[in-house]
Amino acid sequence: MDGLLPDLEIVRKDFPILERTVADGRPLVYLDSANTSQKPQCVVDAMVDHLEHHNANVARAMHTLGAEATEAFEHSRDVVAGFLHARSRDEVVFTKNASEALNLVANTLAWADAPLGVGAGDRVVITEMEHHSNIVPWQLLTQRKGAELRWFGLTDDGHLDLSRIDELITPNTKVVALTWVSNMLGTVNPVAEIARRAHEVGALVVVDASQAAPQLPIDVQAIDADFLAFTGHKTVGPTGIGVLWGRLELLEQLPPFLGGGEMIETVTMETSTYAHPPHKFEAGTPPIVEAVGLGAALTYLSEIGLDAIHAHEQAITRYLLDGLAGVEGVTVLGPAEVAERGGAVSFEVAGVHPHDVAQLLDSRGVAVRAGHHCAKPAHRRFGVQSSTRASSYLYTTPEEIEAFIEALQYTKSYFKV
Amino acid sequence: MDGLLPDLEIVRKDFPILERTVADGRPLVYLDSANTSQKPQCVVDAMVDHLEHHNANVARAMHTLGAEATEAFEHSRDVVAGFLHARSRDEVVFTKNASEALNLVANTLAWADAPLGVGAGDRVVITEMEHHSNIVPWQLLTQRKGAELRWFGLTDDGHLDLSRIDELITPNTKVVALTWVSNMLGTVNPVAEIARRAHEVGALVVVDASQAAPQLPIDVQAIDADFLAFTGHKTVGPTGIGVLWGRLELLEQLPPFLGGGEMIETVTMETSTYAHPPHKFEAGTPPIVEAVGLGAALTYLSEIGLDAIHAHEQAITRYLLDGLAGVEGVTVLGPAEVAERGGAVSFEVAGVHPHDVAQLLDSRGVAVRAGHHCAKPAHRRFGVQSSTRASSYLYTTPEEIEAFIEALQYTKSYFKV
Amino acid sequence: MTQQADLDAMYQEIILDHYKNPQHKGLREPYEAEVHHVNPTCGDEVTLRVHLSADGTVVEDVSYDAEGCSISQAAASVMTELVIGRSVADALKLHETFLELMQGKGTVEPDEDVLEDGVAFAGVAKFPARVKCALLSWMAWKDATARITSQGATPKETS
Amino acid sequence: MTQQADLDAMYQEIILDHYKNPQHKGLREPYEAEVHHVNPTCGDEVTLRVHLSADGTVVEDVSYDAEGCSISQAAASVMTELVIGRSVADALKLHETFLELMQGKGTVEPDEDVLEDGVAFAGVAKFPARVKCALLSWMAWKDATARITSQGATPKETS
Ligand SMILES: Cc1ncc(COP(=O)(O)O)c(C=O)c1O
Ligand SMILES: Cc1ncc(COP(=O)(O)O)c(C=O)c1O
Repeated sequence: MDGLLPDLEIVRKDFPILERTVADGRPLVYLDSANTSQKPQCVVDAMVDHLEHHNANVARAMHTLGAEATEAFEHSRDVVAGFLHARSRDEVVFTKNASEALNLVANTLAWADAPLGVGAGDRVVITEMEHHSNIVPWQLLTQRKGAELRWFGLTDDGHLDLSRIDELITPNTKVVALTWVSNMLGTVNPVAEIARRAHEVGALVVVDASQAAPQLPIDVQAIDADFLAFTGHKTVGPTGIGVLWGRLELLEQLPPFLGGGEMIETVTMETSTYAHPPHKFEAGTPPIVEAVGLGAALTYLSEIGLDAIHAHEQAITRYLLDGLAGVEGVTVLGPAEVAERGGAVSFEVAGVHPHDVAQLLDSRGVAVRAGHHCAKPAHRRFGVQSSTRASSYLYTTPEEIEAFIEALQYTKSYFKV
Repeated sequence: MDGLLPDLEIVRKDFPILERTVADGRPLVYLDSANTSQKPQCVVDAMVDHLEHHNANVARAMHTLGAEATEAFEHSRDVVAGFLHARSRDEVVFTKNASEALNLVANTLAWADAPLGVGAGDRVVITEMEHHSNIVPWQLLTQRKGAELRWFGLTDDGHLDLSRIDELITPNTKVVALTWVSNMLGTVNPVAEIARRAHEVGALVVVDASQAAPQLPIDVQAIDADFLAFTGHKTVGPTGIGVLWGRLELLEQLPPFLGGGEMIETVTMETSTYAHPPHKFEAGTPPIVEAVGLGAALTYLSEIGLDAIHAHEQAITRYLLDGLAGVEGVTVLGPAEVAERGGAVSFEVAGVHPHDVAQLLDSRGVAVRAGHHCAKPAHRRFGVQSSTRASSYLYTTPEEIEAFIEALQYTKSYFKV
Repeated sequence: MTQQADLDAMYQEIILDHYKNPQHKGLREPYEAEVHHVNPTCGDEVTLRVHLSADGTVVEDVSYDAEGCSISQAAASVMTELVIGRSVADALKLHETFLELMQGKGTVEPDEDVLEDGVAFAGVAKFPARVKCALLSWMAWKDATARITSQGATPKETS
Repeated sequence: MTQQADLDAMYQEIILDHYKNPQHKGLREPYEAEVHHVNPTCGDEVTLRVHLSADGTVVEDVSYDAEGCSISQAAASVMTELVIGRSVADALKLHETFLELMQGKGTVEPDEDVLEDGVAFAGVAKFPARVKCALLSWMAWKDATARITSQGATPKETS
């Protein structure tokens, strides 16, 4: 099969969990990577080494362990900056996940003074395919500040409906927040083009790269975003860490988010002054061992190469879509063309509820997600309440796709549809 | 020595990092546990086992790995609820650290409606010995909402000055936020007594238990707090996780903090409804492997016994205070009586700056903290800009205290004071 | 037991029958309370109406509109069969018994004389992620009933 | 090198001398800019004033009040010795040279003809946590100087 990672079997050996068996001894077929990815040994080892040999608090500790921990932590910031092609390492803020990163932007825009602050009469534009984590923060912001929330609708084939972009992105638009790759439909959005239009009216562009970071090369300068968020656990890193990248001059201007240790310059009982970005937005002890893990994870992905990973995802996704096309009663939601999509494929099976599909697949060792995938509005748009989603990653093999399709046929026979 | 953990040598073997050497082969003497604690093997192993065998996203995944991960994650919530003697597991919210937990309360009180919300004319009371993480959130809240910030001063021997409590805690006081144990002075505060006074005027009581949780048995019902925060990395758990405990009826009434996946009930593009606590406050993928580590950590501490750990801390701290008393030119900040304090001891050395003290101690393998320990106001209160802090924990031995005192003598001779 | 056997124990014929032919489905009048419950994780939803006797002691009718998996749909169907026509007190006791069965992780032996078709859900108890599905409509029923008895609500009819 | 040797290389006699007898310390007039810099981690602080010649090309005076460790105190003292009386352009070049030395992790060989007593800080470069200490007053000086040259500020005297 063209496009597969050349050393796929070696890559798989890097992921200890793939040797697990489930469901009466069947090998695990993990097709839930858009939900969370599995971790290579090098990430686990980096975390263990840190905990067993270098653990200390960072920035504030001047002893040997403190210096080692600080160096490891800040090294990961460099790795992230490189991964995103950021202008400066100071543009990289560590958060607990992508959701916090997006909320950080929405919250500081609630408290910011003009011209950044969002207030009555201002507009925030999102899209109907956003993950709840890129919807609810903007609902809270606009509701609390008396601003207006609008959104791009979707075309029947799962793309953003850009036909009314001029009505949507207006001079009073302060923020355009959108996902780069949809976690439900798989759609890859034209973020650079939308950023260009948003900047014409002076709006800030917030890109949710939670699904893009694992599978596409990212260059924040090339897409000309103002803020970009992603999450560690989907890029073969640990939970407990996410990243907000922001243009430095914006991070400088925004008010603080959480207050506390490490984000200050000086504190009196009456008032405080704040450190410069990124520390200004990192109150309290940061996710240290998680940053170490994330640094190892992004280094691992970069060594394999994001282009190679993307090609692999495309090949596997094409195979998956072809396989699904051969199963009667299956309807795929989202773009039919693999070139326009990422590696998450949501579908319906006529007559069997997604829960039951997932349950039956699980009994065959195949792990998929069933439900609304934190994208209720996108499901509603396509007239469904929930769906089943199979999502591959760099460790997914064609044989696993075959096992999945076979299990799907079995599911249909089990439920006699 | 009375009070030491009976199996101290065995306990030490649980902590792999204690076998490390630093500074030209000297054994590590880690006296920076109030900054962050070291991790026992069982915590590292629990995390590794999770990452290598059970890693999946929680709540939303219905496959085998998802069920295992969810069970492990929610089991840790039970462990925390037990550790705190909470009425219900639903009162336990996982955050990224103690700082986020405290900010969560301050932020939701900014957006809450009456009667919970804090607005113009309301008062928030804190203390002069707070960590910055329990000062800055309240400064931001009161500044943003036009409320008033007041604080308990400190007596010369490092206690809260309660003499003017009636002037401080007034009918317009909405929140009293204070630390249970000071991270700088070591002082143990009468939280139950202050909670009683605060409740007489209807104020909410927020307890920062970041330094209490590692070394005192905690019973949120006995002290009658409304909210209590602590942080995983100081209780032999990993970074990236903290806990906010809150009374269920309060958590029910507060508006959401961060918006996103998992904290919703239903989402439309226009508006959303929210899940019940604790999920309402846990937007996005939670710190899963971190919760697993924290569960193992608190189980470990509980098995040794918080009473035994407290006794150990008292014995070691007494020995440390005695040792310091024998070094000329050393002034200890905070209570002289060990019964009134926790295991963090800050001090000055006449003629040598804390930075230089820490540097010299480090060259002897002794890790202490130097600086303002995120408690600038408390330092200012005692007329110092910074101090050196030695803080022990359940793995600290009397011999380590001796090594520390010896290194301190060496420091003085090095700087010829 | 193998997981395959567990699976077959969950997807009993009775459950699949109720799934394909749900009883008492559709929203009816009169009713004194209507509630809408959601399983936030998967999105399963139920809108459910309860009609009690004038003195509030007997479950006269339970009607519902639900979207969800086989387990949640079958549970709604079986639940209505069990509670309609029963005294509120008995129905609440039935709910308790069903709850115990569901939370027993497969260790509770169900009594067919009491739970009737409800015994078919015994197998669900081994799948923690699915217990919520089986309980969704029961919770909705209990909630609606509590609203009526606490508020002394009078029957509603659309005008 | 052993860490002990590294330590001795950092705490040179010259540094300890400057620490105990800081040069040019105390706030003086006239000055065109005063800045206050803090090391957020440890709390070390410096208040620093710069007085340039009327045409803004020569560093006439630098005065300061500082609280901090031996390294930060000695650095302030050495810095003033180096820049006072020099052209702004030369002083900025010196700052660059010192910065390179500090960020070189111990690999940069300092030139005593250029840095004078500043060479004593070569040993600090091996202690990343202390580099900030050595740079605090230099950063403050650069900041204050930039404020004057960018704003064309005129001398201030307290009335
Ligand atoms: C008393 C106290 N409160 C709050 C904190 C903040 O904890 P964290 O940095 O984990 O948020 C700390 C520790 O740094 C502390 O000692
Ligand atoms: C597109 C998208 N945005 C945001 C998120 C939120 O990420 P996290 O749950 O790590 O905050 C996810 C994943 O859950 C996602 O797929």
